[in-house]
Amino acid sequence: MSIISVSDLTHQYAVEGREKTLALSNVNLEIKKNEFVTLLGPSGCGKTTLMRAIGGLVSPTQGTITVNGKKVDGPNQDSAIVFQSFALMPWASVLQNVTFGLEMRGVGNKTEREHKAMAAIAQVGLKGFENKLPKELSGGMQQRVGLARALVVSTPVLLMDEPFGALDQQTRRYMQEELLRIWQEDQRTVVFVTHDMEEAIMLADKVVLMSARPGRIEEVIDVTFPRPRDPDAVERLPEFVELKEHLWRRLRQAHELNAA
Amino acid sequence: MSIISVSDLTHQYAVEGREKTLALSNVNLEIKKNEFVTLLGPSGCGKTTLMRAIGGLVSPTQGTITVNGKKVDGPNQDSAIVFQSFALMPWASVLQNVTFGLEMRGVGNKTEREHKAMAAIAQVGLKGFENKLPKELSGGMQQRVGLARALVVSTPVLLMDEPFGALDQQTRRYMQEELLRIWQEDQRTVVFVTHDMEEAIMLADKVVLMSARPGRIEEVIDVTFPRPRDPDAVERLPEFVELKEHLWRRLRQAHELNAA
Amino acid sequence: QDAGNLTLGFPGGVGPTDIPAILALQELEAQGWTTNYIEFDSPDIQTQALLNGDIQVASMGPATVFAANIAGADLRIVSNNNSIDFIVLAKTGIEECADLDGEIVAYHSTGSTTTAHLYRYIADNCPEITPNYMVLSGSANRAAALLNGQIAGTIVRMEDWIAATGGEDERAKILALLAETQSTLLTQTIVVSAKNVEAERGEVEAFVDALHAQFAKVYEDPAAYAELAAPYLDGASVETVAAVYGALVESELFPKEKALSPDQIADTIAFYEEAGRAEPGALTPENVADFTLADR
Amino acid sequence: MAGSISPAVGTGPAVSGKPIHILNLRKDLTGPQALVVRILALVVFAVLWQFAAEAADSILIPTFTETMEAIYQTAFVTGEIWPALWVSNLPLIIGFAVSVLISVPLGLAMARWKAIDAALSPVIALALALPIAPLIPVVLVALGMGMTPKVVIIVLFSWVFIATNVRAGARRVDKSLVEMAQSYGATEGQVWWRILIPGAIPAVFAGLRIGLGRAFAGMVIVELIMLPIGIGALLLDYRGDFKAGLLYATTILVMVEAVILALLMQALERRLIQWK
Amino acid sequence: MTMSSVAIQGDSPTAGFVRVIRNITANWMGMIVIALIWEVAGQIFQQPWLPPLSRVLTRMVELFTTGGLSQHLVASLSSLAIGFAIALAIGLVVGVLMGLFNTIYTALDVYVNAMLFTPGLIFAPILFAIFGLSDATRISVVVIYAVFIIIINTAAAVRNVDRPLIEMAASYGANRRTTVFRIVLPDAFPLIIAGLRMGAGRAVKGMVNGEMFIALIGIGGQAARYGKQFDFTSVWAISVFIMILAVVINQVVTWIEKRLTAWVD
Ligand SMILES: Nc1ncnc2c1ncn2[C@@H]1O[C@H](COP(=O)(O)OP(=O)(O)OP(=O)(O)O)[C@@H](O)[C@H]1O
Ligand SMILES: Nc1ncnc2c1ncn2[C@@H]1O[C@H](COP(=O)(O)OP(=O)(O)OP(=O)(O)O)[C@@H](O)[C@H]1O
Ligand SMILES: [Mg+2]
Ligand SMILES: [Mg+2]
Repeated sequence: MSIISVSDLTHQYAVEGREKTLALSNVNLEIKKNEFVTLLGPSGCGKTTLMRAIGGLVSPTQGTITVNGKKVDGPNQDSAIVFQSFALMPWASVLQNVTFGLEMRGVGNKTEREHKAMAAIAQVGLKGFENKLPKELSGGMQQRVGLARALVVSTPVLLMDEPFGALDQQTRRYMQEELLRIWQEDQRTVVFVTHDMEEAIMLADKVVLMSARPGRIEEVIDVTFPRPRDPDAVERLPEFVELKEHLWRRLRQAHELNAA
Repeated sequence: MSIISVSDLTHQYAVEGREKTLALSNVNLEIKKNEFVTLLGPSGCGKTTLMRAIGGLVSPTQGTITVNGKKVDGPNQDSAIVFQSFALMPWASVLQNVTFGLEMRGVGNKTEREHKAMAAIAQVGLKGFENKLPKELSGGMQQRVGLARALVVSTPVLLMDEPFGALDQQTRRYMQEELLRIWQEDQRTVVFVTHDMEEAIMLADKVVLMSARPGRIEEVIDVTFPRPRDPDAVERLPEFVELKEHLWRRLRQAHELNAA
Repeated sequence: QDAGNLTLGFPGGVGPTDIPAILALQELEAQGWTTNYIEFDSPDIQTQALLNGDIQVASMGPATVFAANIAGADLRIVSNNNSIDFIVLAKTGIEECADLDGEIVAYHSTGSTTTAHLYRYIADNCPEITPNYMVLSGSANRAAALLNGQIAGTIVRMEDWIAATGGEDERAKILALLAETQSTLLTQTIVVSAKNVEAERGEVEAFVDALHAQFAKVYEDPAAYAELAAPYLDGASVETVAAVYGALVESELFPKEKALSPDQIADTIAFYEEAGRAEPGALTPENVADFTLADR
Repeated sequence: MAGSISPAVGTGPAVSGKPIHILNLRKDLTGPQALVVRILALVVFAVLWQFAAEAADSILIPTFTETMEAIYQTAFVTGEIWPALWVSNLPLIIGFAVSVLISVPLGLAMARWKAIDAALSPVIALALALPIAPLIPVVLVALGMGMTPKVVIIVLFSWVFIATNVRAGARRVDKSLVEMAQSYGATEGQVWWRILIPGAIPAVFAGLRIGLGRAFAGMVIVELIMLPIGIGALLLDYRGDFKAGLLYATTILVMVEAVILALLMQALERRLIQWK
Repeated sequence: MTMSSVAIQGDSPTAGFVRVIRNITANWMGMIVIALIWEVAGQIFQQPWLPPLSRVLTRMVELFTTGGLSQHLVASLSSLAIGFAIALAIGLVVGVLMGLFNTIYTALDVYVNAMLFTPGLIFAPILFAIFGLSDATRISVVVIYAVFIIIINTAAAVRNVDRPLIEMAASYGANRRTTVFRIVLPDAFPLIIAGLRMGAGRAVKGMVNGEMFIALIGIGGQAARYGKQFDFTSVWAISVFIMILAVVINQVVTWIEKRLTAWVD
């Protein structure tokens, strides 16, 4: 009953005339419908690559990926991606950037789309910035525009690459709560890359731990705290602290820097 | 005896034909020589703007800034900046990007510079990636290249805009330790923007808390834990936990989302 | 008389020698014709316009007619427009042909008509010299270059020389009037396309008649004619134009006979054969000229 | 609190229709494949030319086969083309070099400083439209007959295209890179050498290619209008003698030379912008 | 209320006027300087080929009022407008196709460049053979002059579009067409405009040259005649007029560009 199934995935970047880089090696991963999975791993271990492969933006050197029962061989309408580099259209206002996804999927008419988009913009705390251009926003604000764009289209799968990386903790906490709420209401499957172990545990049904380059899956940890979760409460649970310590130890082992 | 002195700083972004944005309003700040100051505040509150003003990249609408006794009226040799958006030259290899700063300051000859740069690259954990191009690196790796470039030039002032934002916690912790070591050895003044409260406390002599737009300085908190600090130990101090709680509360008050 | 319809083509830049043709058109217009004239920048495009029937008659040099016919076109000279009006100019200090030895002498381009005439002049008068030839297109340009001291000698059309100097200038002088020595050669003729000539015979005949009526008027009173002509020559004063017509009439450069002389055509062909611009025997007076139109 | 996002209606499973292909820009065909495509294009062009010319049946328009034969003649039998090419190329090279030396810095300066851009942009517009051809007599009278007027006209023909493209390219260079360099104490010269020029390289090359094209056109036009030596003289003669085959053969050989130069430039460009 | 506070408020007509003047001096400084140098040099050197600007301008007015230049103007400008419109349509379509499809690019690249390198005049006989003595010939010369540079710049602009944005659009299910209209064209817009700018300049030249080198007609034909008569003042007068025309076109393009590209830093 997996909605995403990655089997035997290997990816090597081969830029013509340059040295090759093996980014992923033999990755196997099964993600069930409506599961919330977080990806954790050292910098440069291939998280973005794995994400992009699931989204169909990278055609892997080896192995297959199926999403929603279909083999992935290009970008598809089953997943929406929040990009690590934001990928905002510099010529379009915040509102236009957010409606873009809806438009591409042919959702409703213009007014409906704008209505939805306005709600999403407010949700990410950017009310009043609808008509600004990306260059007029701070880093964190840009990131939230990209977030709103992905949230507003209702794809079964949501792929998020460090979506809260540029946010302050307060905004981040608020966004986490929103995300969980949306996820629970709409029943979506979320793959979420993060560097923050607490975040990874707090949000996840499953934490996937990756090792340093070439990226492999080290361990998959089930997180069974009851839902809905209250972040402040969860943080104080002894199991939470224990899990965090465990991850910390594992990451330290997996870490390329310590290997060097 | 301040090395950086910001007085009465107000900045308004005025893009022709567009609405104006008041980013900073009446900011006053004194930073002493060799101090480690962290800037904390909600997304979009003007941290980057303040940083860029100190670095001379933004000429503020009002108020004056002096660095090292000289009035800032343009980019200057007293400060090195780590950019939130990395600002790597896409056509240059990692090594070339890192030597760039040294070259601009006319440090040593080519071999010396490369030698220094290689050391810095190793320091940020990118040994073996010297000849890669930025597009061949992951987000976190790119960020570390920008970091190495700033670390390797020995300016009295180091301005760092979320330098560890894209790093996993393990790498981040390692980089924090490195940064503290370098700072202590070389005696530099560091202004460090972060979203991570723990990081802000751990590193700082002084945490500067900013309020939401238009950015003002809410509170300046002295952090007096003895140095050298062992992050793992500091984290367990009751004063640390207390300080964190305090910041958390203040931030929540200052937060634009709650205001909305 | 039935009102006809006629378009005439010129090489670009109307000069005094072209005016009779324009005034002939005016004359026809006054009789109720619809007429028009177009200036072409290059002879090859003009030829094409003639072949396409965009224009019915054209004023062009025999060199173009010969070259086009050798290339397979079917053009016919039907009337003379003016005989050779070229002059050889030299800067002051050069007294005769032989003095040009080693000096800079400019001509249009290796294959052009004027160049052939210049070679002929030198071959006739001082075959032993080797001038330092350079290329400079445009008769008026060469006149200006000579006056500016950039070249020592050149060949130009008389009308350009007179337009530039009014006939005299202390910086240069006329070395030879080719009209005197090479007067049997044609330089500007009225041409039609053989393919279209039958359909337009009436128009062409009427035009040739009107043109020769204009020539007669020039000979009658060059000064009076200059006043008619001046408005068509942008910026030229009546005196200058009168001087040009005076010189042209004096040298009898406009044809006095309507009939086209087969000898003149034959001489002109021979001249180009000699100059290496046409295979001997490739051209005959009959396949470059139509005597039936003018010899009525 | 902000309103919630309700799921889109009617975008259920139906949305996952046909696969989407990512646009793959700049993935050039290479090797034999490219050759086949190019030759195919040439064949289509040649056939069209042949039929069109036969249909037009004009003494000024040669057929494709006539032209090819003429190329063979002028290049290998009479060899007429070579000395002419040589004579014409000297001013071309000098003129183009002068253009580059003027325009690349100018374009960069315009991209760098708003004031210069504002001051020069009308001048650029003027120069883009300045009709050079009618002014050739003016240039000749002013500068005489030697090499200078040719070089000047070639410069006049080409500089503005290089400047325009360099400006457009340098404006696309990430502003934060300039700031970065300045923050490291880069001098103005270093900002240019290390940031603006490398960043603008793709556009600079596009500009150089266009500029080279214009320089070629300038070379031919001066020769056609006023100083027919070299290629221009050949073209005038062939035109005057209605040797259409040779006329277009010469034209094509000039184009071939230009294309070869452009391809060499492209190869250099490829080496320089691997990072794209 | 003092003058300075009025200026800061920026609403009063005086302040608006001051701003306009300042804009004009800033934007036209280069031109004003050139004009002054020209005038002074013309007065000092008194060369026939460099008449002072004032004389040229006077002559220009003369040509239009008494010289009958205005009668040529309508015909010249309409062939320019039609020709440029056609060049624009062909140039953008072919350029975008070349930018998008690598096969088309490979097939046409060399030839389009070759055409750009060829002096437009060479095509005069061919165009004349096809269109004869009609306006179509002049229009086609304008097209030939302008179209290739537009094609080349458009193709280059499209090929350099930011890759992450294309991926983003694809991930939202944008099909090829939508991606082209919503991502590729906006991103390529600044460079395409640069091409149009150059194309417009070339079109004006095409108009002049077409009128000079086929049959002498329109304002180009007039310029050629004056050139042959060594009437440099008139040659300059017409050239200056054509340049003014081009600057006006350029200002229009700039105005459109500014409207549409506020997002460029
Ligand atoms: N376009 C590319 N070309 C060549 N190599 C690449 C490319 N993109 C990534 N790589 C390499 O692949 C490896 C994995 O990169 P990836 O971006 O997937 O890492 P990541 O886990 O997302 O890291 P981070 O947490 O820093 O974002 C890295 O070593 C990087 O150098
Ligand atoms: N170039 C610009 N033009 C107009 N407005 C701008 C510009 N840059 C920033 N702003 C505005 O100024 C305010 C402060 O921006 P700044 O980048 O300094 O915030 P920040 O504190 O660094 O935020 P973050 O933590 O998200 O990076 C924001 O509201 C933003 O919209
Ligand atoms: Mg990543
Ligand atoms: Mg910031």
